[in-house]
Parts: sequence; C-alpha cells; structure tokens
Amino acid sequence: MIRKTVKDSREALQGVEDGMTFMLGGFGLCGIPENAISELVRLEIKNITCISNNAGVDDFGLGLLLQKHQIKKMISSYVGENDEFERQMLSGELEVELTPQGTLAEKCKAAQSGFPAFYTPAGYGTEVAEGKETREFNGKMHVLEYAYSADFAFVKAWKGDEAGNLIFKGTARNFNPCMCGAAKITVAEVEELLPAGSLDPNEIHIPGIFVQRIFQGKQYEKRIEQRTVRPRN
Amino acid sequence: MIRKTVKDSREALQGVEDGMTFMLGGFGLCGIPENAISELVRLEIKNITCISNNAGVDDFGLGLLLQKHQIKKMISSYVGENDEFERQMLSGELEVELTPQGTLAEKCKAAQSGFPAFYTPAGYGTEVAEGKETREFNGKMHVLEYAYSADFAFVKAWKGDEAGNLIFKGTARNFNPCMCGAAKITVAEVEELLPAGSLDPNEIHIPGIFVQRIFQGKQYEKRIEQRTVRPRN
Amino acid sequence: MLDKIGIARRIAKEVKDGYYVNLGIGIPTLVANFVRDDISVEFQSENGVLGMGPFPFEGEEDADIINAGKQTITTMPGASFFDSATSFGMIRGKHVHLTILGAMEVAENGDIANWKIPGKMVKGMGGAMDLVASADNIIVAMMHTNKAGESKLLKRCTLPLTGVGCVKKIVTNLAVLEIVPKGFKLLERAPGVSIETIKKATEGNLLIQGDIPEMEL
Amino acid sequence: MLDKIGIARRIAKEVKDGYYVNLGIGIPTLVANFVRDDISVEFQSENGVLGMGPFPFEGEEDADIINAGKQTITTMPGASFFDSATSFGMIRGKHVHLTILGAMEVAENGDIANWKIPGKMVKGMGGAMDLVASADNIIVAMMHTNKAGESKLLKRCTLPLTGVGCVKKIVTNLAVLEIVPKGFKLLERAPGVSIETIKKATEGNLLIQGDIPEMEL
Repeated sequence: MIRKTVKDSREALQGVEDGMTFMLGGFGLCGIPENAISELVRLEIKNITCISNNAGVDDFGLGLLLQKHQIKKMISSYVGENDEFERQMLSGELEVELTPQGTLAEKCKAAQSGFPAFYTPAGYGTEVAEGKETREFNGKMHVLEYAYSADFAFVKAWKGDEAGNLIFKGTARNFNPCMCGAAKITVAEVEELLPAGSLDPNEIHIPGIFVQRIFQGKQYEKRIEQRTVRPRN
Repeated sequence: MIRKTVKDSREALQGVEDGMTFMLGGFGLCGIPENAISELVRLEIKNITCISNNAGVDDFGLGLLLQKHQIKKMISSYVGENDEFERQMLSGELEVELTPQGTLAEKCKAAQSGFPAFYTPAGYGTEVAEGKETREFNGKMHVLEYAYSADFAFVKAWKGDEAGNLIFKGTARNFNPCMCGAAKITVAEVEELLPAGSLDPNEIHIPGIFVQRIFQGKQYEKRIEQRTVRPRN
Repeated sequence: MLDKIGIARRIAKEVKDGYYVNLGIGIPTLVANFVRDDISVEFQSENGVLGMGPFPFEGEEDADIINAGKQTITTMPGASFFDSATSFGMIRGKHVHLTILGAMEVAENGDIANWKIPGKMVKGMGGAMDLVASADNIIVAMMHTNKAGESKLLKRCTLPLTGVGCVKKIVTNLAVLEIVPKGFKLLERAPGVSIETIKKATEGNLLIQGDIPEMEL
Repeated sequence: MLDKIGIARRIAKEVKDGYYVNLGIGIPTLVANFVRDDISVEFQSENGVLGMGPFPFEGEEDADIINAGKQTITTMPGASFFDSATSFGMIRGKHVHLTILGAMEVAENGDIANWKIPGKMVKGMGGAMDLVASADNIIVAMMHTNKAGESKLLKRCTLPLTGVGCVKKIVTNLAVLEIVPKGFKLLERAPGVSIETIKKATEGNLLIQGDIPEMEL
C-alpha cells in the first residue's frame, strides 16, 4: 500500500506558489475543501487561477480568497451570490472565464483520464464557442473543448483511507471526483481518515492512485446556502 | 420511483431480433450476463453482432452462442481460449473486429454519455488506426474513435433494486457499468434484486436512469477460467 | 391569464409516466408540486442527484444534500448520488426525458437566451447550455412579456444565446405554444385570454390554425 | 544467462518506492514475487483492480476477483475495484508509473510488436495497445532471441506493431538495454554473458560505451 497521509493542511499544501492554477471541488458551498481554502488564505498565495464551479459567498468558501484579493482569474459556470466578486469583476481586477457546467466537469475528467480534448454540443452557436473549433457528428454540431491543466487539485471527501481512497457523501460529491488526478498534485481532505483496509474496495468512489496527499480535515462548518424546509404536518 | 423490474429473462429480452447489435458485459467469464446469454440461445436469435471484450470459452459464455452459429460478428479486444471461435474465424464464417481494450471501454462509455467520438493515443501507428483520422495533441498522436451504437446492452450486477440501480462486486464490474445506457435498451440481471430504498444512494455504481429492465438472475455458475491458488503452509 | 403557479400547473401535465425530469430554478421548480401522483417520475438535479424528494422537515436539513438551486432537499427511495461528469453524461446522453427551464427570450426558430444581459453583472450559465444543447424535449416556462410589456417570443433573440434551435414548447402566462419550422404555433390559450391578446404579446411569427382551445388545468 | 525467473528478478529492481505498476501476462507477472519488501508498491490490473495481492489459498478463490490473466487473486488493504473505463483512465492519464510487458519484437526506435503473427490465429491485443501508447515508462521482458535463434531486438519490427516509439528499457536473458535515439544502448550483461554473445544476438544497432558491468540480482 502506498501511503498518502500527511499531518495537516500545512503539510498538504507544501509547494503551492503564487501564480499557480488550482482546481477546487464543491458545488456552491457544498463539498468545498474548507481546510485547503483556509490554508491558502493563511499562506497569502497570490495571483491564483481557480477552476471551481462557483466562487463561494462573500464570507465563506472562495469568497475568503476574494476578500484578500488572492485570485487573479476564476474559471466557473456560475458566480452569483457574491458581492465582492461582482465588485472585483466590474472593476477589471478579477478575470472571469465562464464555462458551461457539464463542460467544466468534463474538462477536469479529461485531464484525469488522459484525454486531450473532447467534443460536446454544449455552447454551440453561443459566445462560449467563439473562436473554438466546431464539428458535426450525426447531424448535430459540437464544440471541441480541451482538458484543463492545473498545478493542484483540492478536493473534499467524506471518508478516506491512508492509501488515498475516497468516498463522498450525497451531493457533496459533485466536482470533487472529477478533479482527482486532474492536476499535478491532488490534495484530499476528509471528514474521517481511516486505516487502509477499513473501506470496502467495492465502495470506493476514487481509488487512491488519483490522490497524492490526504489529511484529516478540521472544524468543518458545512454552511448551508439556501436552507429550505417544509412544515411538519 | 420509476420501476424497472421484469419477471425473468424472457420478459427482459422481449424485442431482441435477428441481426441486432448487442453489448455484453464481462471480462473473460467474470461478470458475464449468464441468464441473458442462455435466453439468446433459447430464442435462437441469429446474425448477431456482439460487442464484448472476450468471446467466452467453448462451452460457456459467448461460446454457447458460437456453438449455435448465432454470431455474425464479434467486436472484442481478446478472443483466445476458444477453439470453436478460431474455427469459425479461420473459415470466414465469423467476422472479427479487434479493438484495444481501453478504446472498447471508452466507445461504450461515450455512447452512454452522449459523446459522439473521442481521441485516444491507443493504436496510433498500428493497423488498428488504418483508415482512421489522426491528430496531434501536446506533441502526441491520437486516433479519433467513435461511440458504439447498439440495440441492447446485457449487463450483470451483484445487487440491484426496483429502480434499476446497480452495485457490482470485485472485478466482475469491468465493462458492465460502461455499457449501461450505451444501447437503446439496457437489460440488467442481478444476483440479488431488492426493493427500492434498500441500497444506500451513496453506494450505487450505476443509477437506474441507465437501465431499462432489471431482473433477478438464476443459477449463476460463475465459472473460474484460471483457478490459481497458493499453498497454505 | 396564469400566474407562476398556473404556469407550473400547466407544465406538470407535460410530465408523463416513466419520465426522468430536470427542473430549472424558478417556475420550473414549482412543477414538481403539481405532477399527478398516479404516475412515476424521477427528478434529476444536475449537481448530482436522481430521485429528489421534497424539502426536509425543519431540523433535518443536511448540508451535503442539496439541489442545483443550492436548496436543502431530501431523496426518495431508489435515489442515487453521482459526480458532475456522470450527471451531465445523463443529460448529454439523452437519458433525461424532459428539461423545463426559464428564459429571457425565445425565438421562433427555437433559439433561447437566458443567461446574460449585456451591461449587467453576468452570473454565468451554470448547466443551462449543456441542458439545452443536449435535451430532445425542452419546455420553457416564462412570462409572455417582460416588465416593460415587450414580447419575449421574438423573431430573433436580441440577448446572447444559451442554445440554438432547441426549444420545443413554451408555456407562458398567456398561452401554450409549440416551435414549428414557421414559428410559434399556438396550441392553447390561458383561461380568459383572447387570441388577440396573444397576438399583441408575440413579436415572432404566430401560427393560428383552427380553433384554439382554452387550456385545462 | 538468465532464465525467466532471473529476468523477473532483474526487472523487480526497476520497481521503485511509491510506484503503481501494471504487469503483463507471462514473465512480467513473476516480477511481483521479487520486489523488495521494504518499499511500497501497488499493482494494477487493467480489468479493474488496484492493490492486487497474491493468489488466494485453496478454497478461497472468488470467481468475481481475478486479474487480467483471468487468474483468481486476492487484494491487499487499501485495494479498490473500478470499471474498465476508469482503469484505462488511470493508464492513459499516466497515473500508473511503470508498465512491464512481454514482446515478440522490439525495434531500435522503440517500436514494439507483441500481438499478432500474420497467418496465425490472432487472439487480440487486449489492453496492450492502450498500455504502450499511454505509459511513459515501459519495460519489456523477453528472451533476446526466438526459438530459431533469431534476434528479437531489430532495426525495424517485421510483425504488425502494437505501438510506436514507446519502449524505454528491455531486460532479456542476456542483457539490460535502454532505447536511445541511436538504438539499443547496452547497460548490463547477464551473469557470465559476453559482449560478443549480446552483439551476435542483437540485429538492431547496439551501442556499447565504456565498461559494461554484469547485472546484480
């Protein structure tokens, strides 16, 4: 068994530098790598390019990096719910590349799986396809999209083991599995870190081969963005 | 919940016809849809094109269809261990299309996921790439491969529920998940069919949306091709 | 004339037994409340869940179980969770039978614009471009006119497009319309709404053939 | 001169701490037996398992747990199972660090032929074409000559290719060789084998620079 455990977020983020490109898992505030984000804030890493479906809210998630002006460019599918984001974007301080959500997921997955590019119908005929190669298959137009290239992927899982195997919970899965192995170094933080052999090999969502470093995360806030409930009777 | 259960293999295979193209899960004899194969033999369906990584052995798996001369064409990556196969192939009775294993898996996966084609480095510069479009990405040559098109996919899972959700066991997983939803109709047979709600939604390998019919399989032989053991001492 | 609830109620009739359905944010989300309970339907949310149920009871919210609108939800028996790539594989692979979403503009050729207004803060397209490019059966839920009273059913979209030639049906506060090669074919009128009213509110080519019934709700 | 066990033993020294390794059928499978036990290595089998262990004890065979050679196996703590597309994603995505496989012919430009002999029954390439096209680090394990005594290290392959320009290193019963731009660079001699013997058995361009040590096993 190849051991991937590191002590904490400090050790896990060794090697991050100004100007790097990071993938960050999560959808909204669900399943985001809270510990890795905190450590990026602490390290004051600057000029980051972030590949992340969303940009957090003003005071949580990637919003924490925006507050400190650490992000140079966001690559996302949806960036609402964030006033500071809007301010920096309108002032030209923050560069934004909007990508259809399925395309974003697949550009990560392609990097993971060694596919250089893929054809998708998403965005054909829209400004997203401007300047991109297009091609007809089975009577339908497709856009050629390329795999992402990133320095670190920061993902968050529910359970993990020393071998780097990961299991996600509910919709906190989202982009996290797609980003594992899609960057030079994948750092996974987990709610529960277990000895190798604790997880059923049938139930593993992401085999440890896609993960270089894993650590036990701390103090998860797991903030709810839209608390919707129904009456009891 | 959309119910996918059918009574047995007879009901599950309704609509199969001579000349159709089928995908069949399994690697060697591991994880093959034994009940579906038996039913195809019973129905005496002829001129079948089979997309399956292997062709079984003389008296088991797809070998049973070969014995009855039901297969017109095999699309596989490896077809050893089968004398009848060799006889029919050398006599010109059986057409064979050999495809690299990873390409075969991905041509199924592409059909499942609505990708018309993909670029892979596998087979570049070999006879597999003859007549195919090639292209360089990042200094490396790739071959353009197209998604398969099939009438039925026959897969075998370990556990399944009424909603068509599937869980596979061990390496009996292999090509089965890749073929789900990759044909017009996907028929899953399972060792254990459970009521909806019995499976943890986190542990499902294939969501029921990729399966049209599911049934409780019978009398699994699960033959071992190479029984290798070590001494106890 | 329908309100938002009425639009959702009318669209619910388009949901058939055995359908997997993706509901966009806004009016589409309401549709789930009005689907007949004698048919089997599963709701997919593109962030990675199939078999969505109602909102949780208070105190039972789980931060790890949300829909694409980031709302806390529950799941029904037979539900499953999956990653985002698999989720869009379901959509792109046409395993989802019906997509219902809102729009700012729809054109008579089926083009749709619903993600960007030049000069305003752009929030992004989320999964909308994947959904409209992939689905065979797309129903748009929207008001027939904007707040200024201008038609949202146009000859050509003026806003940046989300997808081209993809919308099949539109349900508005005034009417049900189908996109056909020559334009918007009027299928039904909202209760109490005249053909004249619909004509005035529709900038694109409106096709009126025979009697146009009032919709049943 | 080495036997098959000896070749496997020498190749085992190429397996480094932290490597994920894919072993082909035949001699490569034997390599697992000789890897130092003070380093951490995981074996991948392309049919869908990572963390393969030894063969099971008699009576503990599980038909659902096999390797790519269709042999019954066990798994080690930390193992995982996955589907074939994911498996080749690991390989194509260069997450597997080392691939060891057999060959019928290797050419001095790194071409490899190991799947087809014209006129003979073709069994198929299995996963070999994916492996050789994807891996950065490919070691070939084979006899230096065929049964007729003809060299298998050639100027150009004569058999249909499995992959082009992909082999990095070759370990035979006679020598360890590296593929460099000008041909086969001789690195080590098998115990008791002379340079002259290697020269005679090598049809492709053989580069001999300085002293060539005997291999340590």
